[in-house]
Amino acid sequence: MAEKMAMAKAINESLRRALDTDPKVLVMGEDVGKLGGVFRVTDGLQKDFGESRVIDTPLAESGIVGTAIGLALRGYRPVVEIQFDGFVFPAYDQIVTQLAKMHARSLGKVKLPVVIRIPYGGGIGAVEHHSESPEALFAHVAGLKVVSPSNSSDAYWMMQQAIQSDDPVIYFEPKRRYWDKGEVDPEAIPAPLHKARVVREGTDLTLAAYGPMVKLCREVADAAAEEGKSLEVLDLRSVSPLDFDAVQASVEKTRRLVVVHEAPVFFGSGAEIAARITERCFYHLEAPVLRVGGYHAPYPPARLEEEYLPDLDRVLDAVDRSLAY
Amino acid sequence: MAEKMAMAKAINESLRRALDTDPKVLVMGEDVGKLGGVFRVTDGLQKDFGESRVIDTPLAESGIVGTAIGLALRGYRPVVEIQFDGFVFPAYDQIVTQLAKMHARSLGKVKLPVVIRIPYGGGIGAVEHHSESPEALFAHVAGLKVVSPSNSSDAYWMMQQAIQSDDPVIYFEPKRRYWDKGEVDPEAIPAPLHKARVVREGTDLTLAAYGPMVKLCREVADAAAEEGKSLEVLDLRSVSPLDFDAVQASVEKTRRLVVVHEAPVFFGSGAEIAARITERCFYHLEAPVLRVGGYHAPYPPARLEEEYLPDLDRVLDAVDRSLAY
Amino acid sequence: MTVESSAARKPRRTAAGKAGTTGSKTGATGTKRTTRTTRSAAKKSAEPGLVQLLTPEGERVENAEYDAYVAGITPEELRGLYRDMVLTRRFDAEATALQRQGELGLWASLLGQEAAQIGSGRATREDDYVFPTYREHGVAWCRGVDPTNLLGMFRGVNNGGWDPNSNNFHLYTIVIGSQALHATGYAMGVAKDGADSAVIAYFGDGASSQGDVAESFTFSAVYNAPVVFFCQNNQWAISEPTEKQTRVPLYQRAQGYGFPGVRVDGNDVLACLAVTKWALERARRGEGPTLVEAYTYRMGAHTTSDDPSRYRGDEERLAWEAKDPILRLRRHLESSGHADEGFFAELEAESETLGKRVREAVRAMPDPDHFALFEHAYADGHALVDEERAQFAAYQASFAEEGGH
Amino acid sequence: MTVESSAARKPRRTAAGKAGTTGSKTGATGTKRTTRTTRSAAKKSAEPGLVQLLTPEGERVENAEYDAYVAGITPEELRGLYRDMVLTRRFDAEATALQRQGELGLWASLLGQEAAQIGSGRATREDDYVFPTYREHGVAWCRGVDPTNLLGMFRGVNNGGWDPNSNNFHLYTIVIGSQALHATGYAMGVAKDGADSAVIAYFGDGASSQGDVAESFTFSAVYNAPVVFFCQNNQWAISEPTEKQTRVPLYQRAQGYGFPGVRVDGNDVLACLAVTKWALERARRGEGPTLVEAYTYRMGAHTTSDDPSRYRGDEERLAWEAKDPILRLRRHLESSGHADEGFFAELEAESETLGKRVREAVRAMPDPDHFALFEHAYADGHALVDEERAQFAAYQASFAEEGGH
Ligand SMILES: Cc1ncc(C[n+]2csc(CCOP(=O)(O)OP(=O)(O)O)c2C)c(N)n1
Ligand SMILES: Cc1ncc(C[n+]2csc(CCOP(=O)(O)OP(=O)(O)O)c2C)c(N)n1
Ligand SMILES: [Mg+2]
Ligand SMILES: [Mg+2]
Repeated sequence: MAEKMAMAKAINESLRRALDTDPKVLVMGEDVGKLGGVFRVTDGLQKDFGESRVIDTPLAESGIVGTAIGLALRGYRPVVEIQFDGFVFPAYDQIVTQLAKMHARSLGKVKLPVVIRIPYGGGIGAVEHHSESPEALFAHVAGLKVVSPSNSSDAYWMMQQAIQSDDPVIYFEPKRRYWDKGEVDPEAIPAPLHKARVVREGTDLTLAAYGPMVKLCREVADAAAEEGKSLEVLDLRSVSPLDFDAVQASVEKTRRLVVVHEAPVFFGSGAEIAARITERCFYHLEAPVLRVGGYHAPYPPARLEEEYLPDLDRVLDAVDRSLAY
Repeated sequence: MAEKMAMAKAINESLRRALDTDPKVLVMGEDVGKLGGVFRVTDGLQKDFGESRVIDTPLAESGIVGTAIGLALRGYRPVVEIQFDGFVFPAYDQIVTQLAKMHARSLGKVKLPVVIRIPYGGGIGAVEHHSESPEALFAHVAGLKVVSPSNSSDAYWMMQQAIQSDDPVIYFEPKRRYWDKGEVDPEAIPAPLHKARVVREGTDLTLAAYGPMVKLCREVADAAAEEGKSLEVLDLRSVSPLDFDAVQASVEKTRRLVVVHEAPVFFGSGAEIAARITERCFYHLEAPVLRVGGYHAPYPPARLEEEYLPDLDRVLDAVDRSLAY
Repeated sequence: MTVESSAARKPRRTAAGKAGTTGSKTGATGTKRTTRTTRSAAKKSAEPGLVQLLTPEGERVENAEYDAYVAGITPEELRGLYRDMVLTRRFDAEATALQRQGELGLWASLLGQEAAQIGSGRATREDDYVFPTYREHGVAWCRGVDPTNLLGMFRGVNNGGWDPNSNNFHLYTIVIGSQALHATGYAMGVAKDGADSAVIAYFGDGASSQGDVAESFTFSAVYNAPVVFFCQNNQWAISEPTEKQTRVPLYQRAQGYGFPGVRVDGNDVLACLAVTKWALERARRGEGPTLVEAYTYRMGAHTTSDDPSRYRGDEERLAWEAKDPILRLRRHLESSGHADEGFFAELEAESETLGKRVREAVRAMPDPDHFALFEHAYADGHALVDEERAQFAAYQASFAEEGGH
Repeated sequence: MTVESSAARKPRRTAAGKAGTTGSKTGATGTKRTTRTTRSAAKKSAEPGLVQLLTPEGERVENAEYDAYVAGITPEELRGLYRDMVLTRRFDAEATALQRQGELGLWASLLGQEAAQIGSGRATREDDYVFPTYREHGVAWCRGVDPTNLLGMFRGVNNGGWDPNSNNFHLYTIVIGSQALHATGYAMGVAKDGADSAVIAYFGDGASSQGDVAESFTFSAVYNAPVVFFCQNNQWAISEPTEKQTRVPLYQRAQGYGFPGVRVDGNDVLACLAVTKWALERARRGEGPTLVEAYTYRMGAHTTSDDPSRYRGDEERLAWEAKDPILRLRRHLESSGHADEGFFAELEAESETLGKRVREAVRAMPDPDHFALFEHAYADGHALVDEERAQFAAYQASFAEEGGH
């Protein structure tokens, strides 16, 4: 039953399945209908499920998330698309003060099963606001769950699970991996949504990443292997909650950890992972947890993004620095 | 010349001085005029400087920050008040995508000397959205500077410096300290805006804090002293940039660090400090950097905030845990 | 109920001073203008925007458009409206007193806005859904929410103490304007379901400036959502008069979005009832959103933390007291003979009972369990919350062991 | 320049099909409606909302309100407008071609919107300030911004390649609607300075839904700021027709905020010039904001990444081609004898030169220095940036040392 498909297609198929099986599922956002989204992730869905299930919205992100909340209050399960990472901020108030807090505010009486899809990250040579990685700004906010798949199969299954979740889920799609193909088996039994996965075993050092950086870390591990270094690669999959147990288990074995993400290092996921893993593994670590990520500067114009984004060399450099301790 | 005054009054005096000396300085926000702000921080300013310098705005935070940006483009230096921490989010888009990035976007041609004052933090028994500590959500964003005074003198001088800064500054006011009195000398030579200060010397462990938690940390140090423990207390003063050099210097001496803030620990300032200081002081640290802060839950109703907020016992507990390594 | 409305051209209005003006002087010159208006009150067309069915003196005036919506109202129902307003005011006063006594951390009084809230609240049907701000105690009353439940958040024991779905009355929302979008989304859902329920969103004059409210106008118009935007223009957003939010009357905002806006005398419970019914029925019929601006007055402070003497004078308040919503209906009940002394006396007693019940309920309200901190952050759980809960438990337990602190 | 406008009641309009309708069918039925309108074009009052001074056939029509604003226009100025539009279109086409050749990462074409942009842009005074979206290449041209500067961000070498204060032309803004607030704030500053400059903010039909745009209406009205909101309704926000943003014509939005809104034929450069001048002069006179809706059409794709065939048919485009802004003025210049073949030929040559210059300039545009990453994050520096810059330098240097990579 498994089929090879691009990540964008895997998400499309997952949305299709959800629309098909649960009449309460809605897809909404700018250009998600006739156009099928600027990345075609919702391609064909409006044609097949109609305008009342797959909704082209006015150009107003706060309005999109705010009305999605209202629809969820009415019993719907909206899957909202934010067109690009940099355009989520007009909706930030609704996400942080309403979506994240209504379950607690109502002492559990109200559930808001809203999924917010955000194509994120750089590497596609885009103009400003189209390449950012704002996941830390959501992970810090209690009440939200934050996930990011790294491959087609996870993209498919994590979307199923996000839609089924009774909590709001911010679903970050690594847009530069949209066209990467991978197996999707719609009859598989998926791993739990918030568990990390060891995607490559190793003994000398752990690389932890999620979303777009997992592929890079695998390449780094390959390159390092050629130099005789055995790196373990963890696909974290979920940023909130973070699967610290998995990281701890790996670090207790390898004694070294490098965290890689596209987002700026300062106050990024790597900080939280480093802080907590250092606490948990204080006597195991042979080196401080190192972080590779974006610099403390606005995401640069496309012709500079190669310098800004973690790449093979920069991660290898961090690996070397760690191993040098 | 020095005078004892409450922190709210110190900020008021600082704003007054800025309005007085620089005709380009404006004060704007909801209720800042006739009412003088809900905390009276802008008390009397409209009366003395007129409605065109001290501006009651419509009830729309994005509009307030967005027009402040426009005013700054015209050469003004607006000091914007957000009425409470929880109400900054409607302005978040303007702050993150415009205010923070315009200097870089314009390759330095455009400067936006806008100060955003945010009374923040809990401990005043308020209703929802009136007690939050969102500083991490600003520190992660390049282009912004983030500071928080802990006492009247700093409140006065850091406001002067924030207004003089050509970068946007998010100025977090620890509202529960508004009524605490301290010396303010308007003729002093202030410390640099982004430098931490050792407010109590010690040898056994460093407590690092800013804003409302500095006072608590001093009390902790007093209590610990009674038990024979010598704690150094650092007032970080600035969250972005963070004065890592100062923390490092202290930790190289004490070999132990506990970071205290009201904001949730997860993805909070403590994570960044722990990660970087562990990297810088890997061989000095006798214990992992520990963090004391809010839990990963929406800020609770007032009758629970004592459990939520770091207090003497919780910090002492962390101190003990650190010393036990 | 249209008998009283025959004397159509007598001077009878002191209430509607500001209706139809540009709003640019709202507040400051309240008294003077009221006086002027009283003198020229016979010229009904001078205030074309304001819908009024009861004068401040309690006289019923005809209104071709809206009479139908209260045509069948019985004396009993009229007394019911009166009772609602009186009990709501009593509850509100009790809450204010409880705040002074330290039992509540804060209270946001609805004093003066009883007619706007009871009129609109009673216009809703059980299956309609209401999205309030933080001041809709009267609407909550109409929806059958136990008033003591409203006090939890002001006491600081919770952030919302009722199940929104029990009475189709959403939680109080503090972030100004955000609920307008929730209401719109909910209404979109109602339409999708093919139901003929309607949704009503409350917000204030200040809130009208928020982008979220504008976006809710856009979304509701584009999707033709069955929602009524009920704006209580109580003249003030904390210390700012309405002229800081708009230079034209707020009800006019709607037409630029393609749906009707109406200004109703917010101190006239009958008019509020009629206009809201009309708007809700439009929604049910699939005619989409309506904006109702209830022109009223916040007679008290913004909240118990506020000191209005810093920004407004007593004259304004006095002028509005003459238009008191409760007094007005009382006069009407008395002059029409629809209520007797017995009714008023009984209601007085009922008020006292309510006050006592509220007082006792608040005092008996337990503090939340400490572990409530971790209870509802997530519906499906979160590993970090579990971890922190466990740490918290161990920490708490350490005191018990030590026996200290 | 009012001589042509004597034949006032001849059928002459194919352009204004949708003006004055509710906007609820915008787009889908473009051709049909145009046909219908052509037939009934003599009934001028059928499109009360649309200001037009030049018919699609290039005939000058009278307009009592706006003629005055172009009354003194000389043949030379008219040729100037034509030249502006032609060169802008040429530049735009060159940029599109450069994107196809891989020299630019993206291009947002203004094809079809030349009249809206040149008309409004030429209405501004040197001391006025302009806040564009990302598509105002024609306005940039009018402001004297070298067109090659516009290409930097689309090539990916910068995020804004000019000094906004050199030409009072702000940087392109990508986050939809946010610049409307900047313009409003800037205008508030102008008023504070007592200057008589005006400010103009550009945005699209899609942008009209953003809360920020609504808030800019509120702020500008309340402070009576000298700002003109110039909305180019080009019928589409990427794939969404205007009916997804509003159910009434957008210019009507303004009245709900208390200032005038006007719909102008956005393919008529004269009308755009006149209406914008009028609005800017209102602003200068202290009469506050105005909303101008330029009713036009995005003839190309949203950007070079877009494929409009997925969401709209060719007929619509064909219908709008008949209203082409450049063709229209050419007809007028020809029929009025204000331009001869020599002029057109010379302009053709100038176009080619411009194209060549742009091509060469882009190809020669250097990539930014790697350290530019750290250069402008802050005006006053930031310790962490310094630290990261130093680390980056060391890291870069390590390759040089190794001689590798
Ligand atoms: C987004 C946001 N900004 C600011 C506040 C602080 N605040 C609370 S009530 C209020 C005034 C509200 O005025 P209005 O909308 O007229 O409602 P009213 O209080 O008069 O009923 C303000 C500014 C808030 N709660 N939310
Ligand atoms: C806040 C935000 N949301 C979404 C986008 C993505 N986006 C870019 S252009 C566009 C459509 C804009 O339409 P309109 O305002 O009509 O301007 P036009 O492109 O037609 O000139 C969208 C949705 C954006 N740039 N900013
Ligand atoms: Mg109000
Ligand atoms: Mg458009």
